[in-house]
Amino acid sequence: MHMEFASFPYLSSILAACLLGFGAILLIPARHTMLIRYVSAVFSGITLIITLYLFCAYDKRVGGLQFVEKVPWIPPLGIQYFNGADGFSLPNLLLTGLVFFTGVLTMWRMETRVKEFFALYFVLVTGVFGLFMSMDLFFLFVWYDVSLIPMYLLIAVWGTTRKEYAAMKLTLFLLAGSALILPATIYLFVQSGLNTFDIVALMQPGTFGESQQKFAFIFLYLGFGILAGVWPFHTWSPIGHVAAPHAVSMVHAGVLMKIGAFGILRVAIFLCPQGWQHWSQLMALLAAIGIIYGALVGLRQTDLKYVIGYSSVSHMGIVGLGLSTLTVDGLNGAVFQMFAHGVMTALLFSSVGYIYDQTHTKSVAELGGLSRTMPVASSYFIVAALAGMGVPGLANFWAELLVFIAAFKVYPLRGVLAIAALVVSALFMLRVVQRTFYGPEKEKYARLSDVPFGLGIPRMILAVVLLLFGLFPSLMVDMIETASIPFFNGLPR
Amino acid sequence: MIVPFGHVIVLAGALFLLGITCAVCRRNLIMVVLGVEIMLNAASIIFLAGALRWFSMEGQVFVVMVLAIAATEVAIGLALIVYAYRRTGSVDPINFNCLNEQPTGSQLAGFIRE
Amino acid sequence: MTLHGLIFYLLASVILASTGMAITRRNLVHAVLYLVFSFIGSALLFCLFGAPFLALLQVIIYAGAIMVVFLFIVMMVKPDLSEGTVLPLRQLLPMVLFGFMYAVVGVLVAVTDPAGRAVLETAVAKPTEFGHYVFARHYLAVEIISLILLIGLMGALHLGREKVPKEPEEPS
Amino acid sequence: MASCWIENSTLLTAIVGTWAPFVTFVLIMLFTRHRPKTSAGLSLASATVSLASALVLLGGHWNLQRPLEYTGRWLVSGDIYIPFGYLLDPVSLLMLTVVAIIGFLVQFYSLGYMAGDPGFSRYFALMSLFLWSMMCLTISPTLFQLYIFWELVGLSSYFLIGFWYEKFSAGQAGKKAFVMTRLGDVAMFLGVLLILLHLGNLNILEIDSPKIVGLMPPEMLTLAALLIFGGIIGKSAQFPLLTWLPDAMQGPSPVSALLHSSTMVAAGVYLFERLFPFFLFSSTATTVGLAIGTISMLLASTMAMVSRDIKQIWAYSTISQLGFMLMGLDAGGLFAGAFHLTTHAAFKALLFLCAGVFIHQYGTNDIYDLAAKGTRRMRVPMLCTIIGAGALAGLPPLSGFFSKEVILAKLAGLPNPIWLVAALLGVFLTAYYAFRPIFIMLFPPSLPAANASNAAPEGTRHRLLYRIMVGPLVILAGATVALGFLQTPLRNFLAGQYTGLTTAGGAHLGWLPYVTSLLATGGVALTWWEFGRPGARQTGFVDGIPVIARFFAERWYLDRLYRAILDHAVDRGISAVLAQNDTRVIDGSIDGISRGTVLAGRLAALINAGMIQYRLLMIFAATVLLSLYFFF
Repeated sequence: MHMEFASFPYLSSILAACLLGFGAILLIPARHTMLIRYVSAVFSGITLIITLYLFCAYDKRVGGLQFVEKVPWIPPLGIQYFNGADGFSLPNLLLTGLVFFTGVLTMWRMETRVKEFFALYFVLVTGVFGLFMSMDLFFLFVWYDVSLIPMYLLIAVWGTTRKEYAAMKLTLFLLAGSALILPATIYLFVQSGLNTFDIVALMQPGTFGESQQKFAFIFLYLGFGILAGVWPFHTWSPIGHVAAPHAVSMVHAGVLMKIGAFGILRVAIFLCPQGWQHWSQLMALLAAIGIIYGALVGLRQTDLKYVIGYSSVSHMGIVGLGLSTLTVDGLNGAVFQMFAHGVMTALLFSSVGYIYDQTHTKSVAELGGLSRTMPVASSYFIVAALAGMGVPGLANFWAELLVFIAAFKVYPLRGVLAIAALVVSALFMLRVVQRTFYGPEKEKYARLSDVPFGLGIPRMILAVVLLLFGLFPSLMVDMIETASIPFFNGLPR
Repeated sequence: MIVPFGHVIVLAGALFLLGITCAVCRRNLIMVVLGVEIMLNAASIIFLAGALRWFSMEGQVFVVMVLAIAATEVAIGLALIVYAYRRTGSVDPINFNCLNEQPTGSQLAGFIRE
Repeated sequence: MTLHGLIFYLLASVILASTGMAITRRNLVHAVLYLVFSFIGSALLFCLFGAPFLALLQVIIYAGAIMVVFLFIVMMVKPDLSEGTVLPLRQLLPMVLFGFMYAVVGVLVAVTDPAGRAVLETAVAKPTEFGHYVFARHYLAVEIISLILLIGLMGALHLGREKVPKEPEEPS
Repeated sequence: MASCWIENSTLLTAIVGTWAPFVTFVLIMLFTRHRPKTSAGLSLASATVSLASALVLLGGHWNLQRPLEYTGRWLVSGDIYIPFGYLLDPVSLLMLTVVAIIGFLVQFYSLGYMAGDPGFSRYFALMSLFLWSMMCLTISPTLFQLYIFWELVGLSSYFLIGFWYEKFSAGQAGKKAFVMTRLGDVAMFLGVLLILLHLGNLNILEIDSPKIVGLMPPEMLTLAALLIFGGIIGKSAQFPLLTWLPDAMQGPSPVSALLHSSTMVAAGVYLFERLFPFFLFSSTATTVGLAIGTISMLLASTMAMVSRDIKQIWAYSTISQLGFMLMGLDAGGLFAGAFHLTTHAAFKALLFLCAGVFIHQYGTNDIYDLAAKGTRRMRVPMLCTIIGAGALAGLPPLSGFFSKEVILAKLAGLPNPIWLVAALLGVFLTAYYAFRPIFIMLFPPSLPAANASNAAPEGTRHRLLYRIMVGPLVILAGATVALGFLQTPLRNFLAGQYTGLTTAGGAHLGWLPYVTSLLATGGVALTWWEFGRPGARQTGFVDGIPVIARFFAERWYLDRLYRAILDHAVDRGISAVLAQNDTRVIDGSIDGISRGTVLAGRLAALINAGMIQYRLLMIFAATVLLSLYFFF
């Protein structure tokens, strides 16, 4: 029984902040809604600050796992409370912090069951944070399920369109995913013979034979892939996006889908690299189909949130394509895309949230001419839409660029198809922008007010982040490289 | 020198079969309990024959217990029947299925069409 | 065939016949009376198998007490005697199917089991010996049985209370 | 770069000149949205800085021997290295100067044109954004950087076309422009990736060097060249992606002058100049380019012959002239293309700005309406229009004549005479359509009441705005006249580019200038006969055949075709099918699975019907089966 702390337990303090916030919200009587909001904002702000600090404090020259915390929990089963951050998880932690904080601010004006909402929201985010920092397979799985359950309640209680159906569908899909992951996890645990769930120990080359890796990989890929919106298991996500309240949509599209991709990376690819090589053709195929498919279906949608939902399917396809290329660039691009897409969709949903609160509709056909009434809200949406189209100067461009280069090298045909989808994605994003914000001002929306400064803060943060990483992509890519290059060098050739 | 042990087994088995037929087929709760009694009786017979076959008293001890169990079972079972009869006025077991949410045929058809 | 054998087959046919009659009677009183015959027959069989004490118990408890309780209940609930078919087909058919399988298995086991070929010898367990045996070796079981009887008593008392729940009648 | 960029005066100038507009953009968007005057001041100041730095760079490197290149690390990922930097050589310096000059003039002009518009600040912010991205595009040392800014100019074009977003058609036009150029950009991106795959980096100087022939198999090189040419087609509105440009005229006139005639659409031609040796390595690519340039030139000319919208006429002429430049370049004349680009930038900006003055004054785009309202009384803009149209038509003393001449000489040097014939036909048509609006406006059938008040703008403020607008016109008109005589110095200046390259010199045919000027004059004369002479019916010969006129006016039905493809094949075809697939097949099957699960549960529940006897029977059956299992 020995514990290992590299330094102050920053990672645990993130979780602690979430749980303290949760506890504090539970203790406040439900009628003090304003107090609850402030408490939520403060605690989520703390997590954002810590993640930001970690992102900056990570020593890129040393690389590897840093801020390690290791406490044995159930020694007979080799289960440890083992947290660590590396170049793959830090962008995602930062993303979670950003989306968490901005999500709280986005829901500032929500009035129904405020206390319960924020309490569940904190539980949800705790699970997400835990998953991104956990280096123990068992804990990873537990965090995965912790983040799924509140989702059901959040959608079913606070949602809008067909919420019960969407909530049930989402939960069933994700539980199906976890039903695939759990056996694979146990299989790996048993087959390794090391009696440990420690990912670092399990990922040593030679732990698993090739056939074992192939077997386990496909389970893990499909299980996490459902969460990552891999075609054809994506249909839960647009419906879920539409039904969920705005902040939950933000977390849902911004972070939760990343959990899937991150799980593929952290568990499936780390533990079964040979399985990865074996199945990469399939991954690339599904990803390429998803990219085109999502864009084309998005073209037909008439609900703002559905449009974003399908664009998410398309963009997550890019992540999948990057992961499938078996190259450093592909991994860099994929992780960068996770981050960029998370920020981008959060911004989109946040803007749509404001628009919906004002106009009480999400139908593209009913909206129109909003640029005149609410120029600031519109411009945030437009910035995010541009990022979604892969316009240079915003973070998504670089991620897509890296992925496309890598894909084009490895899978020329699928790469070309995926790149061609850029046209379609531009078409449908611009179509939405055109119909919603341009055109003559509509009478019924003439008296709506624009975003006040305070409510604009979350969107401003997200837009600035997009622009920052768009202008200085190496801030992010250098970080990811500290993890991706050693990972590749460690692979058996 | 009575009979081969196998013949007793056949007898007890036949009795048991009759008992279970009674318990399963008769649409009357009292007859169901009656069937159970018959089955217990069959068990007693085979116990006793076994005791004789292996010259061991254990079988006989078991028969005592079977008797006791049968008595208890009858007491509670019949009390239950009386209770049920008071509530519903019937002793037909088909009427005691209100825990089962049995869909009707039309509900099922509607579900399939959905 | 010895005399004992003859007695056995006689008793067996009486038991089976009266039980068969009992389970097919529409009138419950008749059924119970036939069953009394069956139980008395098995009490005699117990005697034949050398357990006079148990035969007595059988007569007193089974044929005497339990069957009388049945009769009481039959009188109390005044069951509807026109219950339709005595043995409805939808229950009887699967029963016959499995019963047949059961019979086949049973006969095969009885025939093939070498233990079944051993012929039973006559012997008697005197009540005194039996009592000694029970209380020396199985006192715990006796206690447990008494507890069970107690519980049965309490259960029957509880169920038999006059208080009828006030909820609306279940649809029947 | 970081080591000594501040000490290197050239680099410092370049950085300051290119990034000043970006700083302006950010400042305006963040702080001065509600202070239009400050915004305009900032924007104009940054344009001045850019202009000064461009001129300094051009002057300082007039005798440049070899290209100056400065790069710094922007992004490194795996084996992808993306630098950011500056490449200064004659081609880029010339383009930089053109961009800076026209950008400055147009911004100055916009002070008058856009005065009082609610989106004044936004306008200048977007103009600065455009200027920044265009200048960075111009001096890109790598294809990556070029591609990035290529996209960004497309973005600013999108915003500026849809500047008056409340007009639904403006937004539509912006979308159309963006998507159509995106189509070309995707092709270009693929071409860039193809080069990257073989070369390992995207340094323009390396792509242009002969060693690429050794690194890329010939068919790959052709493919890459064709794909990149696809980007040029999109950006320069060549056939078959030419229909977005006329629609782009929905934007404000200065925007049309700056983006959609002189600089942004010329970026395609510029890219060709940039990769000139690379394209010459593949004869297939140059032939295809020649064909596309020719087709676009003729097609756009026919469209311009029947249009009634003054801005659209100039837009079609832009397409046609860009096609002409591409012809010259594909024929192997770097100077030919670059020179025509420069002169074209001047006279086309002039034409658009003049059109802007008319539109601003009379509020209509229709040439017949303009004529009826009395444009001929606005003397200076009318004169400038005539000068610009003369240059466009290639009338002798004006710059257009000289630059066309160079291209024609190159085309004459080609073995196949068909290109030259097509080009000469183009010259004739150009002269015809260029002077058609002129004569219509000069000689309206009936003038409104003489001395109508709108002849001369009234009020001091109005007069001030008018003067602000007229100022750049005069400068551009001067440039249009003068540029033709700068042919030799420019040729010497550009001779420093691609020194290793030997191209077939254009044949010096003594008769060519005469034929050209004759054709141009003939075109003008025909126009005069149809529109200008007293008593003319003012209908062109094309209008006489309604079928053809309609065909031209409908843009050869290209737009209809694209619309139909988009609507029927994509929107109602593939997308609808896929959306149906999503809801019916995928969702349906999953809903079916869940329903099946519930149904199975119900069916299983049927066995446990709740009747005690069935349970008993089940127990008995299970026991029997178990005994069967155990004993046998």
